[in-house]
Amino acid sequence: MRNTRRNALKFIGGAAAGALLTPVPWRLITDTALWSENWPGIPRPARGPITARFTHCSVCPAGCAVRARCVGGQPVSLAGVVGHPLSRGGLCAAGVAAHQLPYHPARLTHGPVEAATGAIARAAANCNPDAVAALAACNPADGVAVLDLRPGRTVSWTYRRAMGALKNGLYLTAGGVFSGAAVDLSKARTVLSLGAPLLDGWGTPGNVLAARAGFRLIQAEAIESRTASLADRWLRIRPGSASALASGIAAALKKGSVAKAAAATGLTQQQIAGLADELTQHGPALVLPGADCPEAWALNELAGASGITVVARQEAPVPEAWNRNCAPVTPLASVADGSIRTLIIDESAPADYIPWNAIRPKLIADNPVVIAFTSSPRGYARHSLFTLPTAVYPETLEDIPAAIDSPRAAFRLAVPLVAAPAGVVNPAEFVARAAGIDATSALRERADAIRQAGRGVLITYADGRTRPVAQIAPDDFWKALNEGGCWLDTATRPSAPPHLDWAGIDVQPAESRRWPLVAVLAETAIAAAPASPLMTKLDQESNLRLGPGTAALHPDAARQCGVSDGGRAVLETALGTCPIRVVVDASLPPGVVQVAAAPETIDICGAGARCRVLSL
Amino acid sequence: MDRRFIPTGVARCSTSRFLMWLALWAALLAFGLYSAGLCLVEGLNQTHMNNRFAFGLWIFLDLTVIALGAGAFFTGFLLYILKRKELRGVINSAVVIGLMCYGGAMAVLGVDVGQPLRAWFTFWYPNVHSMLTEVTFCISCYLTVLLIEYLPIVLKNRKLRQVPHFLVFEHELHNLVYVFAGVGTFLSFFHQGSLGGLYGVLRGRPFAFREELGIWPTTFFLFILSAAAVGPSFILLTTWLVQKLARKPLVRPAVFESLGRISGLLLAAYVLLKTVDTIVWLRRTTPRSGFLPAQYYAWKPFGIWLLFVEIALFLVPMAILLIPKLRARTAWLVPAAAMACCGVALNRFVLTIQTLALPTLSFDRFVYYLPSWQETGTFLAVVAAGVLVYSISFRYFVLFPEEREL
Amino acid sequence: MLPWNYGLHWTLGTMVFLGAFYTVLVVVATTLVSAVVRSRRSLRAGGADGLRWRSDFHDLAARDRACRHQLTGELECRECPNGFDCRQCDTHRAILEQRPAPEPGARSVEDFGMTFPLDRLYHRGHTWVRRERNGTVTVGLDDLGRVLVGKPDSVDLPRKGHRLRLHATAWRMRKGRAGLSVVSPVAGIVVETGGPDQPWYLKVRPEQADLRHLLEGIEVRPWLAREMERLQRALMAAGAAPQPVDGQATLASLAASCPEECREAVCGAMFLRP
Amino acid sequence: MISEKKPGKICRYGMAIDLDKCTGCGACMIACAVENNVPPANPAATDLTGITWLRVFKVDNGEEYPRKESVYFPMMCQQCGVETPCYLVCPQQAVDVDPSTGIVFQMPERCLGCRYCMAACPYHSRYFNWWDPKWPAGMEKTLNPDVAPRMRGVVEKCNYCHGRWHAARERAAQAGLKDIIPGDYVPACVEACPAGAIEFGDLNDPASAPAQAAKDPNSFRLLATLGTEPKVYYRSKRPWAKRIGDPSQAPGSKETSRG
Repeated sequence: MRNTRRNALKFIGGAAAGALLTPVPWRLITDTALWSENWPGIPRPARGPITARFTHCSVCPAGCAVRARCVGGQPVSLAGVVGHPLSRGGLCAAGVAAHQLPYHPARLTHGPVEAATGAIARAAANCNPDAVAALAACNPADGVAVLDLRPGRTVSWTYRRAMGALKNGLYLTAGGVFSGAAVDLSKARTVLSLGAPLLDGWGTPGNVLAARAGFRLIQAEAIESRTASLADRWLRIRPGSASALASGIAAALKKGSVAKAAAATGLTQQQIAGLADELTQHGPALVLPGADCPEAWALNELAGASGITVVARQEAPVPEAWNRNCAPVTPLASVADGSIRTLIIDESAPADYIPWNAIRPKLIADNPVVIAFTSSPRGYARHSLFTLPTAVYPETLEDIPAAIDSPRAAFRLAVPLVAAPAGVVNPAEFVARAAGIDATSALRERADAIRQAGRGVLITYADGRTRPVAQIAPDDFWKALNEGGCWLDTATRPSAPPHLDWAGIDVQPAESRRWPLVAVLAETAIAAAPASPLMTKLDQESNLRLGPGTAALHPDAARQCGVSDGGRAVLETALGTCPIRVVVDASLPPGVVQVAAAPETIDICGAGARCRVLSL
Repeated sequence: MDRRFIPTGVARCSTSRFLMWLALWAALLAFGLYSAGLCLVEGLNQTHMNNRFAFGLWIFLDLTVIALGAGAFFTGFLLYILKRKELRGVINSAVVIGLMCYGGAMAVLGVDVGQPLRAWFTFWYPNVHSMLTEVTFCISCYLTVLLIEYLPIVLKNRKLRQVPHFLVFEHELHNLVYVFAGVGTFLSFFHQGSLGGLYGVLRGRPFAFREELGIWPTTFFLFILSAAAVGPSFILLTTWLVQKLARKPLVRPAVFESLGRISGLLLAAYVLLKTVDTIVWLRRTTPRSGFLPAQYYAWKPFGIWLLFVEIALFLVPMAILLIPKLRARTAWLVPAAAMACCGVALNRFVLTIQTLALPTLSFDRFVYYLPSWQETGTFLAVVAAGVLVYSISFRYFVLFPEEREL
Repeated sequence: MLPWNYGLHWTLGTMVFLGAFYTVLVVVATTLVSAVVRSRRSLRAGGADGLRWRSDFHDLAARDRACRHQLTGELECRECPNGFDCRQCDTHRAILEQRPAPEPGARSVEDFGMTFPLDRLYHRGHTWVRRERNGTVTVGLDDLGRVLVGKPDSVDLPRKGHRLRLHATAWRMRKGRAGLSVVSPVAGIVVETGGPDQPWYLKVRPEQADLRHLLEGIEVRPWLAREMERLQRALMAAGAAPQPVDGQATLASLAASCPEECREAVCGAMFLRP
Repeated sequence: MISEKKPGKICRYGMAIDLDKCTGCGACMIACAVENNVPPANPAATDLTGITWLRVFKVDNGEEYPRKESVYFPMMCQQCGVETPCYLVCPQQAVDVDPSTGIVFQMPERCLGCRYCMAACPYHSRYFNWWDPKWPAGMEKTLNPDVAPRMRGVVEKCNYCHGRWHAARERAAQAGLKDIIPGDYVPACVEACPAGAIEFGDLNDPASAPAQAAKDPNSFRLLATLGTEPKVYYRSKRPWAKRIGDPSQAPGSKETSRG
């Protein structure tokens, strides 16, 4: 057969037709599906041996026990440790996704950063702590201070020792009127919360929920917060009138007049008197003040809760040596204004954010040196001269003291599950070296001290056993703590906390034409902690929470301010302004703007601050 | 200069005017293609659709143009199967319109799906329970048939037919057009029906859910009927429009007359059945699913008025088209046809958009939806493409065989 | 729907559905294929010419399709239903029987400056046919055609022995940019070819002696008158200067007024070959 | 894809959710996203274009203070057992119901993205990938290897953590068992809920929490009147909350607040 073009075409045609009768083309077609499955840019999850590791969540002071599911050593999901005596297997939303914190796009990772210029600081170039130490120790005439946001840690002791070693070094804490004490929810029958987010991240969430069935919850709050909506009774008071209510109740307990409080809170005198009666009659009672009325802790004493639901708690044992020559714990408030030249703020372990306007006056007026240890640019990094990036959970190795709702002292470690990136600074080491003391093995020393004291029990998570510490060898104790264990102090007979004398001052929310609205902070529980990017599920992709930088308004208020749902606006208070995105929420009272708590917002609106919303 | 391509014995506007007209629509088409391209490259985030409004302007467009395009299959059915010879005057035009509508719908569907490259999966893993499978199969087949039916019209062009192969092929194809008309009717019937079924089967959306007759919900049959009723009206409307634009008669008045009458009769049948269906739906189907009819119209702007407007948009044209005196007068006939078309459009709108807007859960909220400019652009692209195809066909092919005699 | 794809549930529904779908596909495909096959066959059988003539004839304006007997006034008004092929036309036969025998005398028709000898038959595509003794026929271009075209630049004549079909293209000519083709008035075998230099173009051995479909005798003059009108319309449609239609206009003047660029259109119209 | 070899027992997995326990903390939503490799929201995403297989709503009784009451309402795919709407409408069998577990699940790699299933779902519990999935640099290291991330333009939804089901089956197989070890298979949300408000189990097992809930007069199902037999039971002692599942409430004369 001659090979003409015609024949060639015939052959090709025949071949094509024949091929259709074989599986080949059909198989190929289905396989193109496989290609479209692996769309470009879609990451392939890494595989590897699956292991379970234990640690403690250090995203907030609760320090819940965590079981991490690791693939090839990399944690891919976190869960609570079932049956844990403190956290009861609970883990909050922020904690569940905390293993993603190291990859937060906003995280600070490299080099000490000079906020002023954004350039690498001359003095602190390539993380040389000695250099910054020299800077910190300069001119001993002026004060050097460490502000510790989460006191009671071993790191805190290092700071105290360092400040003790330094000439007029100060160890500062947020302090507040109520420290060195704990709350025993399990004993409470009636809980009066003055705006405290009791069911929204207060204390140890798992523990609170476990005790929830045992007490009647009365929530006195201006807005229907998550806690208010879940409380047995919600008292809607005027925004910012919590402390007025507190003093009203105090007056009622002392059989005084509650007229002023009634006027301030918008409740009837009977209601306030009724509250006082409930506290005394359906005891044991517990009064939980919100952020805006700390002095109300004193009500517990008046209500006879002291020593029952509010008890003194001694700290976990520390090495004898540490107590010698260590700086005393000084509440920030009690420091003289303009007395600190160099302030070191340890923000590496997130805790309640202290508004900058409470700190700034304590510093000397002209160019103070503020060094912030943090992983987030949102917090004090905005105010500091030097910002030193720190490791974040779960990269850090540190201990977490017992939370406020644990009457027993505890010692547990947040162990590193992943390696910290190069260039991060360990605050304790930094300060220690600055002060010329050695604190490299402080945690181990403390563990040994606890072991020597011989009190309490050790709970190991892998096998769920509980053993008296006395029976455990120091090395095993340390090992157990690192592999997922928790030391719990023995339950001592509850003793009364230090006496607080009642200094209830009625903060009358002054009506003002300039500031028509009252700012109420929301989502305070996870305010300071830089949350995982996945938290968008809660605030952006659903309306469960107020997202960062958002503020909710009643439709009428929004109309008056000339802003609309989803619109951009500016929140202005006497202290300053910050940009917000408006959410219109019919369930809010008209006079209130509910602001998502974040360093930026906390800085400008404190407790019940008057404010206004300006549309852009 | 393009005179030698224009059919003999008919006058067309000057080439320059024609090009200006084309340029106008080509510009619109270009814009539309850009929007569509954005949606394909960037993804459907370019639209204002969302998880609640999973379907939007595009699906509404599809259902509407396909209902209007039904004129193609139904005229073919009347002419070739039922031998209504007077319709020979519009059949070519009807085929082109059908082609435009179905082609446009197909193209928009291609943009509307999230993974167009997997469109063929439907042929590969067909789920015969799904109305959408039926839709996909029918629309793809019928589009092929329409292309085949369009072929003779093209080949009959004065220049093309000088190629003997074209000439002969056209002739042979035209001899077999009955087969295609038959197949097309079959396919299109099912396609219209399955489009109706598309929403009628949504048990989870009681506003759209309808009782089943056999294996199909009633909307299946109502859609066929309404499409068949409105198709002729749309042909009538377009023919009238083209006459106005061309400033000369293209078909004998008898054609209008006959199209109008057919439309009127079918509308009457449709109104009757639709009424029955609506009553059954409100009194039986809805209560069974635990909903209250009142809920459907509790949401502004979709008040009960929408229902009445829909009814009116079918009743009034029906009346006009059934009264010979009125039907005979263009001033009545054309508006009636237009109303019928609006009626079917509104009917499709209600079934697509209102269904999705209505909440089903007690804590749902009513969701608003306005198409983005990309969506609108894609929509306009279909319109522009349609006008272009039709204009070119009208200029160079014989869409109205009777034109020369008039 | 075929094997080799995983996860497909085969149900009765699937079979029925796909069955229907594939039946449709098969029907469509077979119809298409048969159309192709049939058109190839009819191409081979030269059906193209017939179709071409039919569509061209169909494209003629109604008045141009007028029956020859309408031209002579023997009929009130009649459109030719047979594409100018009167051989099967009963009306034609009937009228011819009544028609009086042509009185001798007039040898030719002279009008508009053209001469149409009556010893031959005329086709409406402006060719003439003359019966020869030897049974062949001679085919040529009539005066109107000649004047319109003038002297063609080139002529493409069929080969000797080529089989001409009635109403197919007999030969092609080029004049300037205009390509013209002439409709064959008869069917038969080409035995000899002439050209523009001779008075005739082709000698053909006709397939059948019956040439009744060609115009003759008394029909020529009225037809010619009609053709002049047609020519004027064609010229006007082609955008030539309008001519005074007072019968005084000579063909020459008309032809001269035909712009070069529209010669093809005009000649095409007159030769019934657009 | 349906698993090749079936376990012996035929299960009907379901959930029992106690609305009185739920505090709306959102841990379940986060755990769900972590478990199933759902990416963080695109900056332009809203609550209508986001992907939350499990979403907690805040529902109130429409009253004013002081009579106002609210509950938090976790919503996931209700796993319809009969006439499963999404399964019936999918044109290319990208939705499937596993007969051995009763779980309705999506095959994203086969999904065309026509969103017909979303129109069909009365619970709006199906989510479309409007954007390409994007994780911040490095975060892809935290992806769960048991679940394949989805691509843009496909629909996805809760499948009771099917990856965990597979893993549990593997473990059972390794232990030489035919059926999953009881309690070994629990969806992420159930595991994460600090209040223990969500319980999971096999409806065919009368002892399981959902089976109990099915008998509880205080429990209800969403839109049960549609006759699609959803397998998620909600429970509340509040009379008004029990009516949440009743569609005749749907006109929502009470406009719900955020959530």
